[in-house]
Amino acid sequence: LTACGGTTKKDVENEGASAATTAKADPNAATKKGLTVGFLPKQVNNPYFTSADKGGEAALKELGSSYKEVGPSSATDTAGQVSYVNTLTQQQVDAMAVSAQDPGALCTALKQAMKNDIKVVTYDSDTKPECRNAFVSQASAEDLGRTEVQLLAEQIGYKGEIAILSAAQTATNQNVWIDFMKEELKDPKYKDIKLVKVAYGDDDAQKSFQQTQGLLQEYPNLKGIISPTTVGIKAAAQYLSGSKYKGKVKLTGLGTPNDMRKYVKNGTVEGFELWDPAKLGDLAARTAVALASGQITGKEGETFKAGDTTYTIGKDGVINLGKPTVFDAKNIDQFNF
Amino acid sequence: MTVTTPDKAPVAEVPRSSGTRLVDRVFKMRELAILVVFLVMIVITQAGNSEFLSEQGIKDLLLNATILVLVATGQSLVVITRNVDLSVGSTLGISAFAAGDYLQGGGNPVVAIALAVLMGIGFGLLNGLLVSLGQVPALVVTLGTLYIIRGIDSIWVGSRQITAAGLPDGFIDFGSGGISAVPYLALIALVVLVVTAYYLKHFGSGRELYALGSNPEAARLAGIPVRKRILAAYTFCGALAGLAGAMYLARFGNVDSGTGTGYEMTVVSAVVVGGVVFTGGSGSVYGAALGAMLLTSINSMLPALGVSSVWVLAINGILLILAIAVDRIVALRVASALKKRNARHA
Amino acid sequence: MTHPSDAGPAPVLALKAISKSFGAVRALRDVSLELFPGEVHALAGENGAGKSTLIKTLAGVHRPDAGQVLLDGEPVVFHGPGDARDAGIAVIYQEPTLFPDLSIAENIFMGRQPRKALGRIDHKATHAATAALMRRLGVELDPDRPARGLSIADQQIVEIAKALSFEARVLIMDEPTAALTGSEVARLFGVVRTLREQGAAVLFISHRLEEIFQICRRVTTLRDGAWISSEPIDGMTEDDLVRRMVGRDLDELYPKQEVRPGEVALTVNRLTREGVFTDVSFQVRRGEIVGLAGLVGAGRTEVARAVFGIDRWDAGDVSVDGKPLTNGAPSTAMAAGLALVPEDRRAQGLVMDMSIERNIGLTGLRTTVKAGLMDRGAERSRSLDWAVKLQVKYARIADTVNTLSGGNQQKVVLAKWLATGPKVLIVDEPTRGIDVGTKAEVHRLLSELAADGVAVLMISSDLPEILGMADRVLVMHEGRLTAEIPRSEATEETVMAAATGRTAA
Amino acid sequence: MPESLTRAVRWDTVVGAVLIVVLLLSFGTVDGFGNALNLSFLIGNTLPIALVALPMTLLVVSGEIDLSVASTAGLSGAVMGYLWNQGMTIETIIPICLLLGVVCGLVNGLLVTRLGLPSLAVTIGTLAAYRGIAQIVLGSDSVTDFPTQYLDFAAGRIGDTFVPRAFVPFLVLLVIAVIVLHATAFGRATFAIGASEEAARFAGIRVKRQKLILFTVTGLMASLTGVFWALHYASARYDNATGLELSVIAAVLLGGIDFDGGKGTLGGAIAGVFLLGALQNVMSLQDVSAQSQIVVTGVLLVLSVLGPRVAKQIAVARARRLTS
Ligand SMILES: Nc1ncnc2c1ncn2[C@@H]1O[C@H](COP(=O)(O)OP(=O)(O)OP(=O)(O)O)[C@@H](O)[C@H]1O
Ligand SMILES: Nc1ncnc2c1ncn2[C@@H]1O[C@H](COP(=O)(O)OP(=O)(O)OP(=O)(O)O)[C@@H](O)[C@H]1O
Ligand SMILES: [Mg+2]
Ligand SMILES: [Mg+2]
Repeated sequence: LTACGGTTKKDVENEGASAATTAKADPNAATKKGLTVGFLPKQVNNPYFTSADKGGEAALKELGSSYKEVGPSSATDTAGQVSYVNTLTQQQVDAMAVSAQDPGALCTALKQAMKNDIKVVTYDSDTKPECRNAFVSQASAEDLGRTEVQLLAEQIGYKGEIAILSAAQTATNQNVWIDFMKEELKDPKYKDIKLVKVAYGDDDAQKSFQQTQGLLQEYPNLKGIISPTTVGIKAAAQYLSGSKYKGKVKLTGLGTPNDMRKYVKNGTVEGFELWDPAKLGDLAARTAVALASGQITGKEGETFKAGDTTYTIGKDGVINLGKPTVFDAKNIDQFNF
Repeated sequence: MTVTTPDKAPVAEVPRSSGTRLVDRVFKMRELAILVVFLVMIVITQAGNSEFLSEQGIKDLLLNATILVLVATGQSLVVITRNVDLSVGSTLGISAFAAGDYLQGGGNPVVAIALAVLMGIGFGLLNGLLVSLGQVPALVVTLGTLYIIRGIDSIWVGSRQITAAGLPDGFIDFGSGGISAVPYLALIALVVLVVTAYYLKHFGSGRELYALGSNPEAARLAGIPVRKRILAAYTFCGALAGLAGAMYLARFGNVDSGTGTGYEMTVVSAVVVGGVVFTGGSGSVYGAALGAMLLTSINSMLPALGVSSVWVLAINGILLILAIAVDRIVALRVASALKKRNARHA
Repeated sequence: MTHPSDAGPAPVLALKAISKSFGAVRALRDVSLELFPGEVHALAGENGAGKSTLIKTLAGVHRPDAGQVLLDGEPVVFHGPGDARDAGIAVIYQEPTLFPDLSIAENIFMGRQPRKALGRIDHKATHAATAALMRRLGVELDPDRPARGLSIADQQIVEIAKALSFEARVLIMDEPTAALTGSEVARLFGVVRTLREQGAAVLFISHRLEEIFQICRRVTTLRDGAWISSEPIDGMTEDDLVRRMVGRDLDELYPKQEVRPGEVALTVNRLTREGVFTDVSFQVRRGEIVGLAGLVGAGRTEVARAVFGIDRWDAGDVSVDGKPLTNGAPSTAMAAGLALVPEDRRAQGLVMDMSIERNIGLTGLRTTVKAGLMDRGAERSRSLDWAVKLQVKYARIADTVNTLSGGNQQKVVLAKWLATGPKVLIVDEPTRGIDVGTKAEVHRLLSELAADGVAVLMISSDLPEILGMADRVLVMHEGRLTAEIPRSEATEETVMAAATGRTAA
Repeated sequence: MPESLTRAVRWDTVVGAVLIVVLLLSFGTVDGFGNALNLSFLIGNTLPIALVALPMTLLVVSGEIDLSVASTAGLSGAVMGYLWNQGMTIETIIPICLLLGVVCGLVNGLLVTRLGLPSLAVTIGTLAAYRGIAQIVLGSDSVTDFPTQYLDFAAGRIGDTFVPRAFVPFLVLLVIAVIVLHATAFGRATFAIGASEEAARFAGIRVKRQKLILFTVTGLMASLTGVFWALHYASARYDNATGLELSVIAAVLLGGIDFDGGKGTLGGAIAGVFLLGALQNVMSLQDVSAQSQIVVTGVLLVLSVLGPRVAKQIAVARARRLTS
């Protein structure tokens, strides 16, 4: 069918992707000062990103470079995010740290930026690998997916129906995590656990709230919910704590200690996890500076020092922050973010 | 000054024609059609999932509808005057945050609610003044204030957020508690609804809202204080959006700078589905409230029936169109039947 | 200024040296007027003379640029229509001002419904009071019916009922009878006489001079916004009055030319629209003017609408020059050479926010096109031609039609349709609200058109007009054609008999 | 009031003038604004709004509105991604997507004209429905690997100039739209319908057919925008172009199009679109936060309706002084 002269997916695949890493890394190069690094989160005013970017700001200050933050006010305004990439390009920043709303949509603009000699680091949410120099991952997707299942399984005694409450259906990181959760569930020790449904609350408090209600009505025997999104887990917790299911249906996932403190204390939630977003921002900033200073180029195997830790760049330019922290009634009061 | 009716019954010699009764019925039917759709959907859902109408289920249904019912009630008043207030979502968001901020600082819940309502009144007044004094299209002005209020909200709130942890327990419990299956919030909404409906039907100024929506020029000639009434409608709408903000806070315990974004579409849908006509002059707040119930309930019914959330949006939209279309077809049928029976009033 | 000589009671309401301009248009120049209790005072003048403007000034709708309004001899300033109403002035405006979504009862009592305890509306009493008003006017309109869909005539009746319900000291009526037929007018006059006897002052506007002579005691004439005279009507003739209004002698009012009818142009065969009209058949020949008479609500307008394709018919057929028309398609009717000057000029005849030029141009969208684009030059000259031919009074052809006086608006509607060069012209109440001078003009025009071979179907509630102009009179009663009367036999009696269903025609 | 004065205070002229002033000022004073790359960004990112604004202006002039445009765009992008994944040729896919847009528009139009439903209500419904169908079609997929020559066309510019390649076809569409609205019988009839539907019908204008055409064309243009969007951002997702309708409406309103119908010019609408686009670009370059930009948009909208009123009042007052 492709013979009639049109272009199909196959033809494109045959073109082959060309990774462009031209320069060579010089691990001993001096850390440049006076650089400008622009942070472009998925959404400004989002508490999670604000903490992350604050971490980046502190790191840059320490390194003697300057920080700026721009970004759209809606987490689904991809076109807005693209135009902010353009803006940063126009402003000739030295590097930018981007949390991509969409793995593909930013590509043209980001490549344009890299062509203009701007280093691009993605953090929290990645783009396609060829559209950035490096990705700072909050924790390996595998770790996150698997540990959340482990957490919940323990809470429900390795038995019963569970569901997942995700954000938007298109959220890349969510989908990767969910895939790993399903992988983990294949382990025979979870044979009595059944994943009955993945629901989507679109990171909207009210929608997540109603999705939780729906889950509980549809599956009266539901024993636990995993919500790998800070908005979702909060809404689910608020619903559970005001309903008869409080304490009976377990809830875990990704949440911030400040959001969840109340629900941990009132017994709605036993434990949940998260990385420290400030550390994520910190590492993103340091990676950006290292790139701009020429210490790394983003190739697999390169190493660089950020603070006291030495990080090694993994496959496809991915840098892992480390394992997430699990919060529960015992330790939650030690955290404030 | 009260004009009393003479005691003798002077109406007697004008028998109400069958046509009139039919007209009456059509008007009642407008809401009836939605009510029937609503009940049918409830029954289907209950048949598919017996948990749906459990005590918790009913409570959830009512709670979900409460906030939308309040805002839709206010909105219908504005729509009846042939205007619209698109800024309700922004107003809801900012007043919810104001109330939350005050409560987090250790404030009194009653004062917090009052604060939210006052805030709503303020923005309602702003809209009302711009629309009525400037005599400019409400759609544009309130789209403008939608952005302005949202912007102010974002600048003021920044990345701060109110979480349940910072709020008094009593306030949060009030948000989810109730008398058996009937939540307190739903009771408040019900009272507001009934009082508003009674006012619209039985008070001169309420009827004048319909009059000026039906024909603004004629209203001016009839000596109706048009600007004052429009201002009042907007203020009331703002006040209810503010109240809804306080309730949102109590219900969800969670407010940030994005709260209420895009809410205007939901509210407008509810009002339209409820049969309040956008060109003003007709419709009732009960209809709008039913529309609100229908819309929020769909969002609970589909998950309860186990419909994948991938399908929810599409089904939602199609149901919305069906609801309006059925309403319209019924109205058309009856009108043509009426025309044939009632060729002329002779 | 001449003051009325009879030293009766003091005037309840007076205007002193009032001026009012709209932009460059000076609608009123130094006009004075006195209204005495117990008199019916006529206000006469051509279209655009400033009558409605004067009334709106009295009613507080417009603020005069100069001059004073005196109430019981005291100068007052009305800040809005509400103020005037509170002062006991009730007004029927030229164009009905109803709330379509509200019931007739609410329309009448809006803002002053009978109240119960706590200021609640007494719906029952409102209903009863409305029913009583309807009885007084002798019409059977259901008080609970919404005003939407009322015919113009019924709307006018509701307006009259509203004005009466005020029990006002001053009643101002701007062409209240324009849409009414004889019996309703008679009814209205009966009521007005009662009011007059009760001491109310009535200001009455009509372009039907016989009505002025029937009910008024004094008449004030305006011309081009200026006051011409105020004088008792006794001893005046219609010609005197016309001369004051127009400033010259009038052409013959019904300049009917004798024509030999030609081929059949319009054939309407057993046309039925369920519940509206039944089994209507007639023909109109080239060169013929056929009058369609009947009481208000007989269904004449509905027949015209169906023939032109605005409404669909349920049975029967219509053909022009032997070619059948498509059901419910005005565009094909137009293409076949049909034109309809509709009854309601504001809603149906004109796009009020568009210019005169564009309004007239609207019927020529198919013809004033060059290479797919609008030929603006052709459009303008076509519009100008007809505006001038019909003597529309306007400042610039690019002005929107809502700045025109009612009569001039009507002329624009006529112009718009005559510009299509129709074979069959249906005119529905063509001279409603048009002054005598123009009326004669319109009649002459219709006559000439007929002479040129146009088939004219004229619907009118003005019986003298029908009798004066028609070659043949068709009469409708309750949705059926009840009589066809040749010119020679058509008299008020024969037509009215058929119209009220008392006939065996 | 002299004619020149009336014309001068017409709002669309004012918006056009403001746009020119903003552009000139920005060239002089804003770093990074004037270079070709930035201008191409500006135009490229504004194009989707401008594309939809063309038919939307006509539709609004006729007294109707279509809120489902963004969803139609999203749907056609989603279908494009889906079919592409199925291995169809892009040359077949694009016409299919456009046809889909025609169907979407037709559905809106039929619901409005045949059933006599208010377009606001109908298109709020189809806004959800079309987006929902897009979600069913593409789910969580995100398709990015469209052929380079198409991506380049949608995102690239002509040589080193500031003109995006896709701008030229847009200009052609703009010219066509201007001619249709302002110089043809169809456009004249559109204004008449918007100002008074009944009077238009009595003048023999085929109101329903014309509205149906307008809705259909709007659907077509929306799907074209959806295809453009997916190629421009090299990403087909079901939630592409979410919220675009509000941007379009804000811009069109700013350009002086009256939502009661019957008034407005395409020039004004397009000036409104690019004024908002340019302001956003400039404000971003000047580090004005997204939040403050929202406020500016809001204030502009309010001014856009208050402005003409004030101007008119001044004109009337002046005329009064002249006559007296
Ligand atoms: N709102 C307005 N704006 C501009 N011009 C107006 C306005 N109202 C009336 N005019 C002009 O004022 C003049 C007087 O109009 P008016 O309506 O008072 O005439 P009229 O005597 O009532 O005529 P008719 O018998 O046709 O009703 C006309 O030239 C008219 O065009
Ligand atoms: N625009 C309209 N929309 C709906 N119903 C209408 C409309 N115009 C008239 N009617 C209804 O149609 C019926 C007859 O119409 P109408 O009174 O116009 O008849 P007519 O014989 O033409 O009277 P007229 O003497 O006023 O021309 C009435 O019941 C009226 O309410
Ligand atoms: Mg007049
Ligand atoms: Mg009639």
